[in-house]
Amino acid sequence: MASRGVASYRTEVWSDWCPGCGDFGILAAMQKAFAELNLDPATTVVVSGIGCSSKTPHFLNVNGVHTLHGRGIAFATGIKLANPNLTVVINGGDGDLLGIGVAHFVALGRRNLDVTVIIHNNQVYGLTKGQASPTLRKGEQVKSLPVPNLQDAVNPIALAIASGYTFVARAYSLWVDHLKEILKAAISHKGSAVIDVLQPCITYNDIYTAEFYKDRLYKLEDDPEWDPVVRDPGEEEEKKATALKKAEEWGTRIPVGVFYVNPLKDTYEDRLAKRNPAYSRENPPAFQSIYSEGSSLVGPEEFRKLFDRFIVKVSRR
Amino acid sequence: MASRGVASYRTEVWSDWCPGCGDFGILAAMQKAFAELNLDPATTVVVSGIGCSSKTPHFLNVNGVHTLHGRGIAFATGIKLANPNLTVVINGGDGDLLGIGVAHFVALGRRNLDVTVIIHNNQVYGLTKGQASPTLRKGEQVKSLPVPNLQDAVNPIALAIASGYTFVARAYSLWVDHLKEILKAAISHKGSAVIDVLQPCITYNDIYTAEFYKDRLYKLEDDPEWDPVVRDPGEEEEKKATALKKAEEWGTRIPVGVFYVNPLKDTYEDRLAKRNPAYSRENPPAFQSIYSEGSSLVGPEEFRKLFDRFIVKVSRR
Amino acid sequence: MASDLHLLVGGAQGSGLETTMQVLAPAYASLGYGVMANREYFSNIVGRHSYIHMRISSSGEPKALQYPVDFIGAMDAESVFTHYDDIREGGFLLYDMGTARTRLVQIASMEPDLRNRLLENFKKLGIQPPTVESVVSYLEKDVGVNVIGLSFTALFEVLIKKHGLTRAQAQRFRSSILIGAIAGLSGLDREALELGLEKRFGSRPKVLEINKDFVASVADEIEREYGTPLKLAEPKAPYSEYVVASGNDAVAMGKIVGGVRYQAYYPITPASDESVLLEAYEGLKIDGESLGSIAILQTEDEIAAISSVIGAALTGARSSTATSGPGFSLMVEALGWAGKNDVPIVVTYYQRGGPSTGLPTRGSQSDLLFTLFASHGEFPRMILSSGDHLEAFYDAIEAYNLAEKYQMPVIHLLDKFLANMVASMPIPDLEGVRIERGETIFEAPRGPFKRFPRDKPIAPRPVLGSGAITWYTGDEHDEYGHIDEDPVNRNIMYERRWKKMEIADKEIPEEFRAKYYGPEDAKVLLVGWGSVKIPALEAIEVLGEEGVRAAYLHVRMLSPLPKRLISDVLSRFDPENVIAVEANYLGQASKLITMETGFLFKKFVLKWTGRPIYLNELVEGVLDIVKNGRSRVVLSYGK
Amino acid sequence: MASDLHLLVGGAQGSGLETTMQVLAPAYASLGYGVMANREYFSNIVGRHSYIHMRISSSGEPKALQYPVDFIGAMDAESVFTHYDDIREGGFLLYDMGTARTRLVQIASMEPDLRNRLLENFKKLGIQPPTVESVVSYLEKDVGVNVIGLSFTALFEVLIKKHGLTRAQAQRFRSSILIGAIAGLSGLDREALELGLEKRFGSRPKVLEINKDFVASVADEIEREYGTPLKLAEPKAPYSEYVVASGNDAVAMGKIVGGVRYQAYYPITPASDESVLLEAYEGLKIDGESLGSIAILQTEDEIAAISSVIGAALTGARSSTATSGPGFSLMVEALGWAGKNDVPIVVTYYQRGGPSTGLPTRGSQSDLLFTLFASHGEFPRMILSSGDHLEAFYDAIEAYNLAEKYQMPVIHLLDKFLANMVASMPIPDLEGVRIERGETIFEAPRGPFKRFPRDKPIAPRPVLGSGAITWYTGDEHDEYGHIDEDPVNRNIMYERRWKKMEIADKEIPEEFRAKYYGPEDAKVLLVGWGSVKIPALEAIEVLGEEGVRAAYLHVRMLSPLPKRLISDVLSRFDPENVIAVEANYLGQASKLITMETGFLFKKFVLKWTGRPIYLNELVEGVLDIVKNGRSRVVLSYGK
Ligand SMILES: Cc1ncc(C[n+]2csc(CCOP(=O)(O)OP(=O)(O)O)c2C)c(N)n1
Ligand SMILES: Cc1ncc(C[n+]2csc(CCOP(=O)(O)OP(=O)(O)O)c2C)c(N)n1
Ligand code: SF4
Ligand code: SF4
Ligand SMILES: [Mg+2]
Ligand SMILES: [Mg+2]
Repeated sequence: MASRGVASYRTEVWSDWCPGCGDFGILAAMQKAFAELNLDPATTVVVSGIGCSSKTPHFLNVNGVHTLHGRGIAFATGIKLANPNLTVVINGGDGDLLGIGVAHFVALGRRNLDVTVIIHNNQVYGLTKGQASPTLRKGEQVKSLPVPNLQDAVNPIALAIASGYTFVARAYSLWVDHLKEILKAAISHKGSAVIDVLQPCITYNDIYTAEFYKDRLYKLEDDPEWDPVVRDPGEEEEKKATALKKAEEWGTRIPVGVFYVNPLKDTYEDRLAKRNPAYSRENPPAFQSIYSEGSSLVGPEEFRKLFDRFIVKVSRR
Repeated sequence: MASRGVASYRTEVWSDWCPGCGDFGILAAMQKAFAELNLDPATTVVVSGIGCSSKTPHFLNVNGVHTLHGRGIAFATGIKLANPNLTVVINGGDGDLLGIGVAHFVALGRRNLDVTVIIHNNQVYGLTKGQASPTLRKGEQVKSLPVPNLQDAVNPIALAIASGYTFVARAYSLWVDHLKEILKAAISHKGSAVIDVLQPCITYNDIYTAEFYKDRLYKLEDDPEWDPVVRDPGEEEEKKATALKKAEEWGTRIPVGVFYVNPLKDTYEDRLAKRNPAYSRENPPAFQSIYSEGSSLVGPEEFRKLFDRFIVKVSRR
Repeated sequence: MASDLHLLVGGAQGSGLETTMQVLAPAYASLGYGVMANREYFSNIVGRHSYIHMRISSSGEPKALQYPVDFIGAMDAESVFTHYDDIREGGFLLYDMGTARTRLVQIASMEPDLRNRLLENFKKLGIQPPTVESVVSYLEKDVGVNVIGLSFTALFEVLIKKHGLTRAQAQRFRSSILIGAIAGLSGLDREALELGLEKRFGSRPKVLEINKDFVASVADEIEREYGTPLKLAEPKAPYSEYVVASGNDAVAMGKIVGGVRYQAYYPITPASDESVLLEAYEGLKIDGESLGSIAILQTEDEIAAISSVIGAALTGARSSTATSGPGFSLMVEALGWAGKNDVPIVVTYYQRGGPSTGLPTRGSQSDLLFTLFASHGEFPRMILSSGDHLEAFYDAIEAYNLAEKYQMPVIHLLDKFLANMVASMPIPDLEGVRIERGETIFEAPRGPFKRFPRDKPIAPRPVLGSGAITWYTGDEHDEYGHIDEDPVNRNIMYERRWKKMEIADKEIPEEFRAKYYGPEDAKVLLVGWGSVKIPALEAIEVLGEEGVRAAYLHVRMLSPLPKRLISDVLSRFDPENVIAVEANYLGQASKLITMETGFLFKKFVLKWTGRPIYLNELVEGVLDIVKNGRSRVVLSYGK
Repeated sequence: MASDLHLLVGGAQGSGLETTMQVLAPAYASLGYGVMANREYFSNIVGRHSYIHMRISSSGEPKALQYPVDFIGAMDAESVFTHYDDIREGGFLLYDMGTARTRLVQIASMEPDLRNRLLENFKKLGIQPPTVESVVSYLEKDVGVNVIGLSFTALFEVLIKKHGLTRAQAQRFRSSILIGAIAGLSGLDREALELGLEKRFGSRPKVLEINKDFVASVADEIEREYGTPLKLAEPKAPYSEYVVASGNDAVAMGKIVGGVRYQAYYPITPASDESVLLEAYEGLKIDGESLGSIAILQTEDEIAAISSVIGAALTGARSSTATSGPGFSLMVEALGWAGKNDVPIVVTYYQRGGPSTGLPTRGSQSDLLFTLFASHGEFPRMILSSGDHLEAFYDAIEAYNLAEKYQMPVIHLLDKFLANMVASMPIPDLEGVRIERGETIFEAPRGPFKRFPRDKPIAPRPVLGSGAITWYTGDEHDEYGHIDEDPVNRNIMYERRWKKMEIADKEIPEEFRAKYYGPEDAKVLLVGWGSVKIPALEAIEVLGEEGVRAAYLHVRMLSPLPKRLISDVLSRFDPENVIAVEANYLGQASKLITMETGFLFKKFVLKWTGRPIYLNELVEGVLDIVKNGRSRVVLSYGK
């Protein structure tokens, strides 16, 4: 198929984010990444939760499923399992994915389903007017909090690694091309990928501003020694430990880039296909025929065979 | 107050666990620990979720709140915050605390509220007849599964550390006295404590049996070098990393004991009291008087003062 | 010879009690008898009292359970104490003589309430001190029960010696003793008995062999000693085959026939057995060939279950979840999203005793109004409720059809009674089963697609991956599925959703949605839904025999409610003679009918102990109303 | 001079629109006028169209909003286009001349639906091409609107020069222009205006100072140019003080007066403003002294919020949460636990447009039946719904009282309309406020305690930490709160819970729960609940003037429903003249009344666009029914 331009991934829907919002950068990076990967819009599905960030699907000219607060991953799980041929990307806010939806976030890591999760990490609940999100640190008081935040921040990288994600990265929404590259790698990765995108909320977050990030961010890949990829099962723990340590760095210097990749672990789809060979990409559950001429594929004969254990023949004695 | 005997912490309710269930060991350890700490039954509250394990409160002669599946921590949070004078212990299954309830599990770590969580880790959903729980490993097929489990296990120790718990331990339900000691330390610890208790389910778990554990378990404290306690803020990351590494050990040798303790982090109650000095153990919200002689403490005068910003005096001009 | 045999077998949870049902049900069915069996158990894995209550009917149909029974088999002392008054005069009690000296007060597993009540009863009856022995002797002498004492230990010794078992192994054959005794007393054909044993133990030849031998020896022994006093009349067998299955099983089979391709669930009683059964069928294999594959996922919670089901439904897979009250309570937010987005999902909902955790292993019909209004905001949904096993099977299929045809969530409302009761039902009419997928489209023109055209309430539904590009959102949407807050569009889209309900109400025959059973000139009308059908159908017969001409109006579809038909039927009766029969407190279906028709119910027979409504108490309840003018009878039979 | 002034101020979300309301409301109130102001906005933070709709009434009472208005202040071009037909003949339009050339098709932030509709309208009206200029000129010439064009840029220049502001800073004074213009046209007393500005900017002296100067200069300028054509009649001021607050504020104040000691919440529109306000009051400080402390927790989700509230309530703290539909949908499981365990919790529920995410920043009354039946199983709960700000304040207190007296969850059902509308209300009667804690006990005898005695439906409730040892469980329980599955106990405990509802229904005066407004000999009856009260009370007056003698029955407590009073009132009217007025599709309260009384409603005035019911359309709707025989009128006024 001819390759598609970036423009073809845009819709006419007006992006109603605040001018200057970091979400624009994420959207742009997605469009670019989709174009460079030449994703078929018809077999690409962007799933989101609820929040400023979760409006993303409406601005992308691929299938969009804008779900419920915190439930993007859960919806996406059904989509991907029922039709593993679809390319599935999940967008959500930090509140969405790491607060109300954290149970699904952890569960996805345990499954290694082949989908990509993009966390719009702005440290606030944007769409509900700036309350503290789970990534805001203790003692911090962004603009609209009447009192300082008392809860410790969750570290998305650490949580992702503890949960079992096999591609874990951090990016910055204003570095669109860098994010785009990570996105491409994440989408191409076989397994659950997560990208923690630092995303300035210019309306409510007066702490983690573009100004704040400007001099602090650096790229992991600038260190030629940095190798986040597990190339041998024996390396797994070591690589995880290194990534976790890096993830703690949050001060004058903040790393972005790929923290951890494990291409060796089987995806959930693979596990399922191994257990049940009838499950396959060639004949995904969603597209299987279940009837012919109005009748079920399970007719009288099939019924008797399938449910033999329940059937009792009556014989008068 | 005179010290209370173990027997005084027992109720007459029949424990209807399967004979030989590991839960009996946990119950016994709790009774012993409560006795040795001489806890006042009237100010002690045991909160639980739903599951075999969550029946525990009925067998303990202290206040018992047997809540909903996965919600023990959430109920306990309100209890403790409204009356910080209460000693609060939470019992739940691995499904309860790490599956359906994992959002609360993570949130508690972020708060470091001064409560103790006991995970009855039997790798199955006992009370619903033996399905895989989040701690069952991939590929394993315990008794009542028709097909092998495809999801990776969550590591309670790693998740607890990633979430911010300040006391993290593992114990074995059949080593009652060892568990009791850990329990005492956990309850005495100021902050969120979690104990991952390996608990054989003799009815449904034919993999992780007492037989299985017998030759594998060893105590961390048997290594004289082992020191899980953070004694200086600078040590925190180091101690966490060591604990995480230990937590991965699950093969011919499985460690039990205290993995990580950080007594330096302030509890949620402390944080709250610091922000709002009117919040205190001396005058906990639950016991504050809110009225006198049927009238609110906020009378006409107090109303005018409190809500001054909303009040407008009418003056004809 | 009796036309029906009523049995009760009691013992400790985890002691193999279910085996009796699993062996006897197919055994009797293979002879053409109708079988119905219920299992009552605590929310407990091992140790609490449990029992199987069974009826074997020469009518050839599975019929309603009732008390007192003809035979009680007590595996332990607790069963004797618990059920001492459930047995009819002239009935049989089998017990283990090894328990004879056991005293009531020693039974730790018995709940204090029952123990205290029994202590009082036994005191009144002069049974002092209450031991198995004293109770048994009272039953024998004062009630006229035939008591059969066996030494279970002695029987186990035989097993140990003859088959080289350990004592622990031998103990597992406890239920075999009862099966043997029942087979003996009822003169059960030995081949049929072997068939029953094969159904149960076919995969374990060694156990099967021992059982065949052991059960037959007990049966022969008993028959020799007592004859066959419980022999049944020849069955009038209308069927040449039966499906012997629980409601959970029947629904799972229906789902498979209906083409389920995705099911997600979180374990919960009494729903998860259905999903676990589906798991075993994930490969849909017949003779090594696969008909397809069902993707089944055990999720982290019920929110994830329903959310993933919606996702799967968007891809075109027939998708469902199965749950019970607490699980459904967590699903209501997502239910609204499905309703808002015209997504065809099926929620199989097995009601248990509420509120909250309630009586988690007991039944109820207390969630109707909840399911009808669950989730914030207003959107249409369908509610189907099955009256018996066969209806449950068909409804499981129909639920998918309706969901896809009318593009809305369908709740298939069952209860623990049906879920766990095992019945013999005829092989369903599979030729008659239709699969209707409405406007579901698997190949669509490429590009953005108007999924929600203003002028088509039921519109083409290209699935994800079909070629079309579609958008979905929980916000109010425009025709493409994008967010739209415009008030004019809002009115159109809101009405568009409800229009589907109007269409459904016109198209789905009212005769399918409600059915009148009984004589046209009946004077008394019972109105019920769900598994009330089972005792109600027989109750109107019994009432007829008692001189009360009664009919039963069975409501199978609660939404859209067939209100014209219902109003018609109701208008033919004196309101004083219209009785709502429900397993709940509020009379929920009656309230719904009032809401829709204005007809105010005045008479109620209700039950909420978590035990099924038994034929005997239902008849008595109705008579109490009709003869004594009572307006509200609360039933409470059953341990 | 008019008795009422109707204003509308439009602009982009995030451009300081709220300031107009926050300044003008107290300003007018300080002169004795009644004020009511609504804010409409998209689910958006910056950029979408938003507006304040306000009424200032010389009656001294906050009165219903209506269209068309006397004055529109357009901060931007979009406001001109959007509201061009909301202004009365002879009314005033103020706009920014800088936008004159802006064309309709350039407004990216406008939803396509509206844009297309406007394009069509303007075409019909011959306004081609539609620009601000052409629309304004049409209004001036064809409608008779007085147009005031100002150059905002020029005004900003003044600010920049005079006060040394940057351009960006100057832009933030956009709303001040509108305030000034309104003050000018209505001849608002300048001291009152300053008071308004002080209320809003008191904490930022510099901004206050500039504003005082700038607003006054605009006001003077306008007054000089146009006089005071919108001058209001002298207020008949019955009050010497007002509380000027939103519904969210009123409820928060009520909670504080009511003694809230624990509130947990998860952010959600339109509920979280209440909790955020409470957070600011956590220290309850007066003159440096603290009255106590409120523990407020922002939780990880709504499940945790309500769960922790139940936990806190068990300790004796008055505990509540505040949420909206999606949040409540997640709370229903825990609600059942509270119901099962006699726990006094309060859920403040602000209804917004559903289903699902729906119209998250708009209002509705579509969750009544959901709240009534939410959660599996059956248990009693109370539902209070407030009709206006003052009721909301009192009900917030009463909710705690009822919860503790009757030991059950109380749902305080409000809506976004009330939540966000700002009104001037009198200082509540605090002497009249009673705190009643029922059987709550803080010091109890030590040891195990029978929390649920069979014979006392409302029993002593020793809190955790009181000395007593108590147990709670979601399972059916015995008197001590331990699990109990016994059928006899089950019946007793189930009835015991419902008995509380019977007692409540006897004790709580029906006159509190529903109120009849209007002439005794009315011919037409409107029946409504919640914020319908505001337009309905005035509508019956207007209808009276139109020759239709109408009355309004306001239902304040939906559970227990005061059915005797309601039936009484209904029986006095011809059913053809009884009209349900509700902001939903189903007529939910009317359905509830049918369910409880059998009275079938035939006439409806309904609205579900998410915008409030306006006085004018309500009156028209009723007339359409009464005069034209329509049975169902669907309202849709408002942008
Ligand atoms: C169940 C539920 N609770 C609350 C809300 C209200 N809500 C809407 S957006 C949002 C938070 C958004 O924060 P985040 O996920 O961080 O996304 P952001 O807006 O910052 O991109 C909340 C709480 C909701 N829609 N549903
Ligand atoms: C919302 C909800 N979903 C499901 C259930 C059913 N349920 C009861 S116990 C249980 C699992 C128990 O497993 P676990 O938490 O590991 O405890 P265990 O029984 O193993 O001690 C489940 C799923 C429930 N009670 N509530
Ligand atoms: S509120 Fe923050 S996150 Fe939301 S659109 Fe505005 S800048 Fe972006
Ligand atoms: S099922 Fe397992 S966990 Fe539950 S009581 Fe029995 S042995 Fe214990
Ligand atoms: Mg955010
Ligand atoms: Mg478990």
